[in-house]
Amino acid sequence: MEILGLWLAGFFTLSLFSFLYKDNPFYGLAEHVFAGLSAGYEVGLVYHSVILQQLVDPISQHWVNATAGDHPGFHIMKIGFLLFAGALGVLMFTRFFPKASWISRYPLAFVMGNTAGIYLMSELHGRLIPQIAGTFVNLLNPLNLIIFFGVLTTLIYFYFSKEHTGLLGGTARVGIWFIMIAFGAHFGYTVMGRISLLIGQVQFILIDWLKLIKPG
Amino acid sequence: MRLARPVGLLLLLILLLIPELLAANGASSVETGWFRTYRINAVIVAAVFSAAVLYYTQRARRGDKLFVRKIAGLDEVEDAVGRATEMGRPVLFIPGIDEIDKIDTLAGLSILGRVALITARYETPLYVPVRYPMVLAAAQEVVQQSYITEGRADSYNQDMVCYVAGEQFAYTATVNGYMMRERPAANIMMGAFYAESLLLAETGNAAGSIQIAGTAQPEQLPFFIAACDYTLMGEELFAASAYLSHEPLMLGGLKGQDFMKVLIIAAILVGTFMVTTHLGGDWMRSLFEVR
Amino acid sequence: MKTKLPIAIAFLSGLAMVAVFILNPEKVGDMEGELLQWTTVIGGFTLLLGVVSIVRVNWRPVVRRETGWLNNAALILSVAVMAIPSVLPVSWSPLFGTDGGSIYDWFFINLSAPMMATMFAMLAFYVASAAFRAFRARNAEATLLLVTATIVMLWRVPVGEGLFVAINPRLPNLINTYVMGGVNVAVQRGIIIGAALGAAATSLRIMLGIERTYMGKT
Amino acid sequence: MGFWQRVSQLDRRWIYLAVALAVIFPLLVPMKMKLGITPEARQLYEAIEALPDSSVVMLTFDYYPSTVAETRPMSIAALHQMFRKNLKVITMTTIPLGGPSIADRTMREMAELYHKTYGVDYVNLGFKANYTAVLLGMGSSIESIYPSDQYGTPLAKLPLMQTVKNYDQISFIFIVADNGIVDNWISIVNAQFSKPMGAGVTAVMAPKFYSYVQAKQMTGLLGGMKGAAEYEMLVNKPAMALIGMDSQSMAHLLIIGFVIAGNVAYFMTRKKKESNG
Repeated sequence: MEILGLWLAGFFTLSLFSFLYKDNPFYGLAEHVFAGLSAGYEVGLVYHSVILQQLVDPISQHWVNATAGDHPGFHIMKIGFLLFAGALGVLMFTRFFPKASWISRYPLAFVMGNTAGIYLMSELHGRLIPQIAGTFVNLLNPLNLIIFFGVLTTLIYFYFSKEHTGLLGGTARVGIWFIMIAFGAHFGYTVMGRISLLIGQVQFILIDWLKLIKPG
Repeated sequence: MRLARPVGLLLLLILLLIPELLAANGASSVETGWFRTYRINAVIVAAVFSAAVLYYTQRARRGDKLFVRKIAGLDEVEDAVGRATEMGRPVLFIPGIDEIDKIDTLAGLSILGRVALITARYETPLYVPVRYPMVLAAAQEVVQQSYITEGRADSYNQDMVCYVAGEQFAYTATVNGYMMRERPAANIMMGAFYAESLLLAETGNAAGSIQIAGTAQPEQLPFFIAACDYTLMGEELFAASAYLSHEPLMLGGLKGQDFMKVLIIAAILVGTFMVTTHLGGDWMRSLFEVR
Repeated sequence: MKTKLPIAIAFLSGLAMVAVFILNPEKVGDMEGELLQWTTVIGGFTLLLGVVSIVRVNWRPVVRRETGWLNNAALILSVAVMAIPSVLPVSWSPLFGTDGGSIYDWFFINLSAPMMATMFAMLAFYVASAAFRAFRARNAEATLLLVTATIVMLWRVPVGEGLFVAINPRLPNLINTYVMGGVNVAVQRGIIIGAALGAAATSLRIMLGIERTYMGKT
Repeated sequence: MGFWQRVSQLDRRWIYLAVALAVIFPLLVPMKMKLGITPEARQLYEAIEALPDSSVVMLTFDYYPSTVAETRPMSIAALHQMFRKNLKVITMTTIPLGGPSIADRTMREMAELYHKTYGVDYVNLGFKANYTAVLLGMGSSIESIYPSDQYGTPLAKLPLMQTVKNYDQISFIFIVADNGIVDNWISIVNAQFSKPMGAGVTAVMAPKFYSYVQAKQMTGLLGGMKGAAEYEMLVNKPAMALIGMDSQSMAHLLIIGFVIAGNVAYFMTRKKKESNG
């Protein structure tokens, strides 16, 4: 089984790499198998971590507690909530029937509204405010000076209400310079990790699979 | 007018909260009341921001002209779809690869709504591969509505939007295969992207497609900039839907953002001055403490 | 019913999250966790839509024997071998379920994992070709991009680091402090501040029903 | 078409081929380029060297199979040092899929090499969901979080676990991770239980964590394949990462070469266009 696994891994690795030359039947097969496995992977993951862990198990747990007479009202209420959530989930299945598919907008609207509500506060609270406070720096230090001007000019670059001309245009232009330096640095920095991963895959082919090189 | 009630309710709620919060502030370190008073700073920021957005939306409703500068890239969306029509090739739209509970995805979906209007008008084939089932449901709804709005309900086909694979790189492998086989004339990628950004963008470039990308993930922007024709950076992604809609009402949010930006710049100038001169810098920082 | 009610639901469920943010959990309980759990559960059910979508899209070519139908058949088969054993109870056989030693785990370790690693590794090639094509000194902006990228790439490998140390022993440290810790941090911060505002504005538009492409109004 | 124009429009597949060769060639013919050791790596090495004989250390496998190229060599090099120094090793993972298999395979291979006995010299706890609860809970009792080990054996039956009840009996925590879990190790375990710890992380993550070392919240740091190679040199067991470093240098130089060639071609062809037009 281990040998079979190794050869399958090797075969599919090469098939995916072959895409670099051009699209070909091997890549087509690998791509479809990969997508299928990953959809199946989601099924296992969601079944265990969502349907069982978040719905079935809590319901049965609350049921046990309720029948044991430990605050039955509370546990029955919890079961009610969970069943309601499950029912909202089931409403998504109306999408299978074109005539009734508009009903799925209810759970969808719930999720979207929820997301919007979370982000409205969490973006301002968790990201905006701390980042502003982080920019209150002592300017008598070259590093802080860079941060100060970098943040201000980047912000000005994103100002939409005025055409970028005159002083505003000049500052926005400095902003785009800052942005380009940062992006270049990030690009160059990421190259290392990407190459390492390629080295890892080549080592897998040459050392683990084909045993062409002995390590050490 | 339809907005007035929910908006009023929201404002009322926030306004009612403020005195309550102020009164309780500083009472003790352990919260015993109904509110997390230590979050007063976030509530105030949210209230000011909401008020600014509503003010500008109201002005737009009254018919005031709100100026918004050109956003490079967005003007190209229509041209790109037009080019696809001439070439008889499809348009590929990727609403990011994150779940629907990521705000970037919602921004991507609303841009999809505008793009689908254009493809419906020109009868250009549209293909939207998605990575999460919930995004699938929402994207199908969005595209279908756009086709109905343009009076082309019969050209809409449910499989224009399809679920591809749950795993990040399995998704990428499939979409890359599609790009090389079908050679879409335009790839529009709007939403949350991660390590796969460059895999998608380079393949699209090799396939000869016009590429317009937008993401708020700062780490992925350098790769989109290197491989795409136009890139929307950060905030521009969220501005895109409003900008593309040509609806003055939608611009209210954008103006509200700019209003906040002016306040933020002012706060940074004041805060930095106070820290540098040691005149109440710590106090200023404490105002922005979050828990 | 079809449009107004969803908008009301979106507004109320959004408002609930805003309220939870301000309310003291000691008093109201973990409402946040409760609502998030609902979202997770809805998402769990929705997976069936995804599976039906992927199977339907691939089923058609198989039935009609379109070119490449074998690939589509392989995809459907792959879904089945991974999904079916994973939902059967472990008590029937250790091959079921998702634990170590299961069929699910075997396919993940031997097929999915190496394929993920391969796709990830392909980035190395794409990084090279993107750098070659895009890093041309067309104007001031592009030049800054290409010069910093090159310097940082050199700094990250022993040869380049040695070169920098030969010029000035403090040079590698200066790059880390001022480029990575200075310019990079500043720009990320500027982008994050803007993006946070944009995200909050989008949230507001959705909650208020100004943005509702997804529920029947563009 | 002139030479420079041809260079300027080089088919991307030549670039791919060159990258592949730049990576493969040094693997076949090692060049053994010199490698400096960063103070952060040395600090980590020395912290573990300074532990008394038979101390208990924890080694985590917090990484997915897709980043093993950078992370697994770190685990192996660390195990060389730990087993050679006769330290007792407890391992665990916060990664549900792949994590347990990698931990199991790596531990078995290394234990065989140093003739170590399972349960006495090392224990593999495996994976438990909800990492915040896991990291916090092990502070009071490891057994409450992990009633049994990766293989289903109750902890009560493992000799090593008779002396180790919680973080108090663990001298050092060595985290190897490819994700943000390192933040939680620091904010929960270092901050609340003041355990000394060091980490090996991927290259992309590394710059963020330098600040933790400077703030003394972390004793030492390994960044990416280069960090792994440094550690292999420190424990004097050259292996995969060190072999890979030649390829790494070659690939970087190659990409830089392409960028330069691209720019020369760009200016040559532009000049030509200008003089023609």
